[in-house]
Amino acid sequence: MEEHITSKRMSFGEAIRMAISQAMESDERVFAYGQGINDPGGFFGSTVGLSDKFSEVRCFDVPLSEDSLIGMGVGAAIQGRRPIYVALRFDFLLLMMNQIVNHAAKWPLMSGYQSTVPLTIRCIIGKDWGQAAQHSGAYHAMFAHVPGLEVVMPSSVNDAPRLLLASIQSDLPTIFVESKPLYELTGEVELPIEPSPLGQASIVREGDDITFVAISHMVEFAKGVAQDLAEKNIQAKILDLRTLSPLDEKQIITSVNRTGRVAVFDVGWQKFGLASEVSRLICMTPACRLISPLVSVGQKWEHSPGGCFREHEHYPIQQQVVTEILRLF
Amino acid sequence: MEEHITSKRMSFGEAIRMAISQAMESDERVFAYGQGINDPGGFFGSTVGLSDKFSEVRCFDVPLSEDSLIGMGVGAAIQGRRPIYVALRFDFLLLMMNQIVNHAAKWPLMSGYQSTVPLTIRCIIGKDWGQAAQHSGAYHAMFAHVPGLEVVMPSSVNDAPRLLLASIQSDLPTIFVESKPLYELTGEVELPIEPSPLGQASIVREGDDITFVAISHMVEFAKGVAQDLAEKNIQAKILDLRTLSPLDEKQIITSVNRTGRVAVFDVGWQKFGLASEVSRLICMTPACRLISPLVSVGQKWEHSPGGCFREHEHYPIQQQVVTEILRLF
Amino acid sequence: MEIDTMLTLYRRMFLIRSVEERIKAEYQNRNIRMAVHLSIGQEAVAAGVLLAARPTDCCLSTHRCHAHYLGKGGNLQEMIDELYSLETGCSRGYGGSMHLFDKKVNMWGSSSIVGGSIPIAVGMGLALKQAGTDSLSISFMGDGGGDEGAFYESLNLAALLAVPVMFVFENNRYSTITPQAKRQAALDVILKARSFGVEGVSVDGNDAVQVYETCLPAMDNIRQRQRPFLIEAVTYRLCAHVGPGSDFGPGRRPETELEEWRSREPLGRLASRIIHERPNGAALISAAQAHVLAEVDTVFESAKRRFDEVNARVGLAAPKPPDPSRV
Amino acid sequence: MEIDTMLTLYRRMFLIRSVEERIKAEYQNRNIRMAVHLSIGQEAVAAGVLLAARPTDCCLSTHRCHAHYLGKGGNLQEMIDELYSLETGCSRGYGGSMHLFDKKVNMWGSSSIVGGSIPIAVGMGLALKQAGTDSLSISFMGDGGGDEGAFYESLNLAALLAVPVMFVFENNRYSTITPQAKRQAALDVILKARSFGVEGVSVDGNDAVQVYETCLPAMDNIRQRQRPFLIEAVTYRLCAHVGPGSDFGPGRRPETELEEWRSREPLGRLASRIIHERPNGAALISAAQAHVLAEVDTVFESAKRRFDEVNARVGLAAPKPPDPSRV
Ligand SMILES: Cc1ncc(C[n+]2csc(CCOP(=O)(O)OP(=O)(O)O)c2C)c(N)n1
Ligand SMILES: Cc1ncc(C[n+]2csc(CCOP(=O)(O)OP(=O)(O)O)c2C)c(N)n1
Ligand SMILES: [Mg+2]
Ligand SMILES: [Mg+2]
Repeated sequence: MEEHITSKRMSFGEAIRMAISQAMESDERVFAYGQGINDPGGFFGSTVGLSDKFSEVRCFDVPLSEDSLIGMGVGAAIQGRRPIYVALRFDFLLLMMNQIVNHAAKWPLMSGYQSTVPLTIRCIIGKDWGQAAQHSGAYHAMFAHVPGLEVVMPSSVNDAPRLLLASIQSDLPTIFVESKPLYELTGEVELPIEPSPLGQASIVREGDDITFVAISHMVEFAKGVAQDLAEKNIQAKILDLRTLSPLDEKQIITSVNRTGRVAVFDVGWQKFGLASEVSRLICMTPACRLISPLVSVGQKWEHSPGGCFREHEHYPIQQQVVTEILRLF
Repeated sequence: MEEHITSKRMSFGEAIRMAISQAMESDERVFAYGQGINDPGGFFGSTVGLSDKFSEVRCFDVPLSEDSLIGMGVGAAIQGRRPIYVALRFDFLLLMMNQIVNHAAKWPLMSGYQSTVPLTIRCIIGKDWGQAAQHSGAYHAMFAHVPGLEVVMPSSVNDAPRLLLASIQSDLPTIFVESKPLYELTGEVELPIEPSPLGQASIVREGDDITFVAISHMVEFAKGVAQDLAEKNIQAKILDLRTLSPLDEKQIITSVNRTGRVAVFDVGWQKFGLASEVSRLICMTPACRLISPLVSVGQKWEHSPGGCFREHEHYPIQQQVVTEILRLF
Repeated sequence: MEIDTMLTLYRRMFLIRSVEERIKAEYQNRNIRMAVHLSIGQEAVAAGVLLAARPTDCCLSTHRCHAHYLGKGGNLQEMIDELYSLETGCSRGYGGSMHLFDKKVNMWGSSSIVGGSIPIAVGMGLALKQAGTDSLSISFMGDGGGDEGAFYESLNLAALLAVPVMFVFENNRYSTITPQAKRQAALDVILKARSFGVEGVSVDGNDAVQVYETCLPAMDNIRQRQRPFLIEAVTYRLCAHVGPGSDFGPGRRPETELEEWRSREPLGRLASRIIHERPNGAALISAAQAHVLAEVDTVFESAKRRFDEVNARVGLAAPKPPDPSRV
Repeated sequence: MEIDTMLTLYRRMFLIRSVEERIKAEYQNRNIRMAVHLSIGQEAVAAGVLLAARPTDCCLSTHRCHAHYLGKGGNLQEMIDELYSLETGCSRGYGGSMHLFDKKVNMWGSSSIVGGSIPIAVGMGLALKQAGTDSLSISFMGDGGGDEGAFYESLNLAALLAVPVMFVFENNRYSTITPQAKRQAALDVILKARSFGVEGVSVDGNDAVQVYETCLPAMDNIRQRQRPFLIEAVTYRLCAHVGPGSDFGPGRRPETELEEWRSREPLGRLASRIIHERPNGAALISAAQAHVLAEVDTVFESAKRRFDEVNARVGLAAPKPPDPSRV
């Protein structure tokens, strides 16, 4: 069959579904499972129709047994299947930590690297209609701290399916972190979807005055800040990291070296987080000096509150960030 | 009854036991539980005799149900008890993440700060007779990333009981991380044990040329390195952080500001870890500049192997660290 | 059963129902800015269990906690304030609909992680026992909780450590739109509990009287013997899993179930019984209803007014409500 | 039972026993630098279950995995090399005693996290089924695994998804020094499994023939019906939980148990039976023993020599062995 590249406008959810569908078509070892995965709403559209197309053997609903569901995925992956678990909230991954960290991440090493664990876990973060402390957490930094895992955090409709395909094809267990606000977006997606290599940041905006290191939906936020700064003649370069582990250390350092200033736009907490890791790269690179202190944008040092007024104070506000950055100049 | 201060030489295990015993004596709400806690060996001596002294109601053996055992601790703590769970390996805390992070850490906020969770979880890390990847992990950075938790990591026989007492008395859930190598030590402990405030680093060695930021048994390692450097006329100041969360940011910054050079001695992995967090403090502090790149000492970016030859290559080696630091000068 | 008890049960159920119907009605104004999980159809469980409990007994719940909060006697104004994100809310505006907390009546909160509050309830019971009280701990869970290993660990812990805890397995037969039989290979939770050393009994969860009359001696027993017990209350959710809508239709719950369960809905059943057994039953019910409705009205109007006041200062735009089909 | 089958069972058990006795003997030289969990006394479980299995069936184990590795036919030299930390070890020197791996014989490793490998085994079974094979997955666990919620989640998943997995509940009645009854309020694991929809049977785990004869039809059944099954094998550990020592005495396991179980130890029992049933039984056994002992000797001498060679280069000091009383 002849394939020619076309492109199609679609929503974030459709793009994700397209990637899964393509992966399942081209590799019979791929299967997807998750609680309520075959709901007509289908995880914000991202799993709609998969069981009709590929049967309920390859896309099936499961009980609320998170720990064992991931263990099951590990076992299937060790035996050569390529499972995709759809977890909805990132907070639910805390129930799976034993299987993700003690097993999925360690099994290859424990077997003397004779075994692989091609398991992908999809989850969703982000402020979303008062979901409160247990349904809106962002724990990517905890997973990026662990060797043997990959952490992928797309920021756009075009990147997401490409990165998801790479995650599914990877022989390592991968945490694929989606974001609720991204599900509001639509974009042009090239078809068929080609996997995008993990560990490569992309330049979203060019600029010489300050480097913005951003992930997930904070890339959009960073764009807003950059636009405001441009009005004051400050040009920000925006790096969309796309993956946290592996991390594109080289692009970060190259850019910071050039701009001498840096702001980190994270979706999580700053302590022991992305701002810290970017700082380590800076501090460990000979002759990489900052002209002004690093700016760290993220969640307040607290769990996210349920009420909208408290929640409003919890997340960063564009105008405040702009003001803070302007002070550096 | 009149109390007068005396001091006594004891092992690390005895010091821990002494702190628990004193806490149980002075507060009937304190209880301890853990798998095999009443074994005559008593967790390297740290729980020996407690059930005899306080009855099996206050020091009891439990099933291998880690997740629920911590949930049980949370519930008892919410109701005003002060449970101490003894977990042995740090890796086992990965089974408890849902209760530690989603519940213990969040319950105070979710209740509008009307509820406290005075729960202490003791665990042990460290290279120890080929325990391999699932029994020697160090995950303190993952917990230090989470608001609402305290992470305490003593480095000495004298500090450990003091910090443990403070952890038990604290109204927040606390991860108290002991270390296997520390159990080889003995030291003088002042009695009765007074709680040592959390969040205060201690200066273990004075020096003007470089700041060593160290935790847990890496404080001993740092001392060895400092001694070697002293022979080359380089004087290292050693900060023993003692607690990772809260972190004594002020002392770190003050010292780095003065020495202009810094090495971090961690028991874990560097990415998104302590070296990263120390770097963030440096990068975010106006006019805090490093003369030479930060040195990061810790585990290789891999899980710890079971065989002794692989294990040997996994952990830092004093002479190599000395050489690396000498290159800065 | 005494008429007073029946009326109390009715009043509590009617309060729960009215509050939730009002939440449904107000939800479209987008000032209750959070996910709400309604218990409409399931009121008899909360009312029956908690009327049998003492005020000193301590309660924990799940994401679907409105009914339990109200059944336990939680402050209504503070609950509605919490739903309106106000600082005067029962969780000071930090918790929201899924984390209702009222220490004064020993409502100790809830977890929106399925199964999460079950072991915590065991710990509460342990604390009550250690403190020498004869209070018990009440753990509400859904049938989804029965999918989680933590539930079985908790049954074992409670039996092993002889903890006074009442497990309330509120079986509405679904986790979101997935029926119990698609998640559990074996459905008999009483058998499961027994195999872990916990006795239990299954009741019609839409019959408040039966729930109450089963709980009363069971709770006495827990207190006296310091042993856990499980009650399965079979019931049905008439609203959507989350939000004010409905989740019947192709690929979701079958419409036929709705019809069947609507006819067995608990308020109507108790009302019929009261009217049937008492000549002045209808009047008593009307009076109870009027009283409750007036209170609900006052409470909502107050919360809404204060929400507007606060938001006049803060100026948050009304966001789009979420996709009603998912949590 | 055929004499050949009995002899094969005996040979496998004797191999396991001899290897572990040799580990005990060599341990004091401190060149096996890792925690070892010996199965002395429990050999009949590994031998019986795995002789009934096919080479294509896939196996997972726990911290106590030597017997399962050998029972599955894992390479002996590579196992001992692994214990001596050599790169030629079955896990290339990364795994150690608790993580023995031999893909060639479908020994897929083990987890030293109690309960950790159970759901993984369900996943293996699912993969075998998805791939259209009629192989099954074999999950070894201790009675400690029965404390963990993950076990019950796994039972449910296996039953619900109709996964061909054989759960082997190797009940030596202790987790370290804590007896099962101090950890589990109810002890009947067959009842528990059944309440989750998994059939099972309990056997004398010190009788290799019984284990084998129970497994053979059970495994056929799993293959044909694509349904999980559980076998509880009641047995007893004669050595310490960890290391070469012993853990009997005050506060630990009672000495009387040791006496009782020593008399029921599986090798002697099978040997008596062979001798009793066959005139040349004694000679057959002697020959089998001699053969195994020679192999074990060769393998250890080779590993020890190569350990010394490597360490002559690396120069690691022999460390203090760990406190024998704890994991
Ligand atoms: C551990 C976990 N997994 C999944 C979810 C998502 N979720 C929220 S409520 C719910 C349904 C739970 O069903 P049940 O326990 O029966 O309670 P019900 O909604 O029927 O009252 C699910 C799956 C969750 N909150 N926590
Ligand atoms: C989750 C977990 N909790 C605790 C431990 C510590 N530990 C190691 S082996 C063991 C005993 C397990 O008993 P069992 O499962 O019956 O196996 P056995 O040792 O009897 O073969 C314990 C408690 C562990 N490894 N993992
Ligand atoms: Mg339900
Ligand atoms: Mg055992």
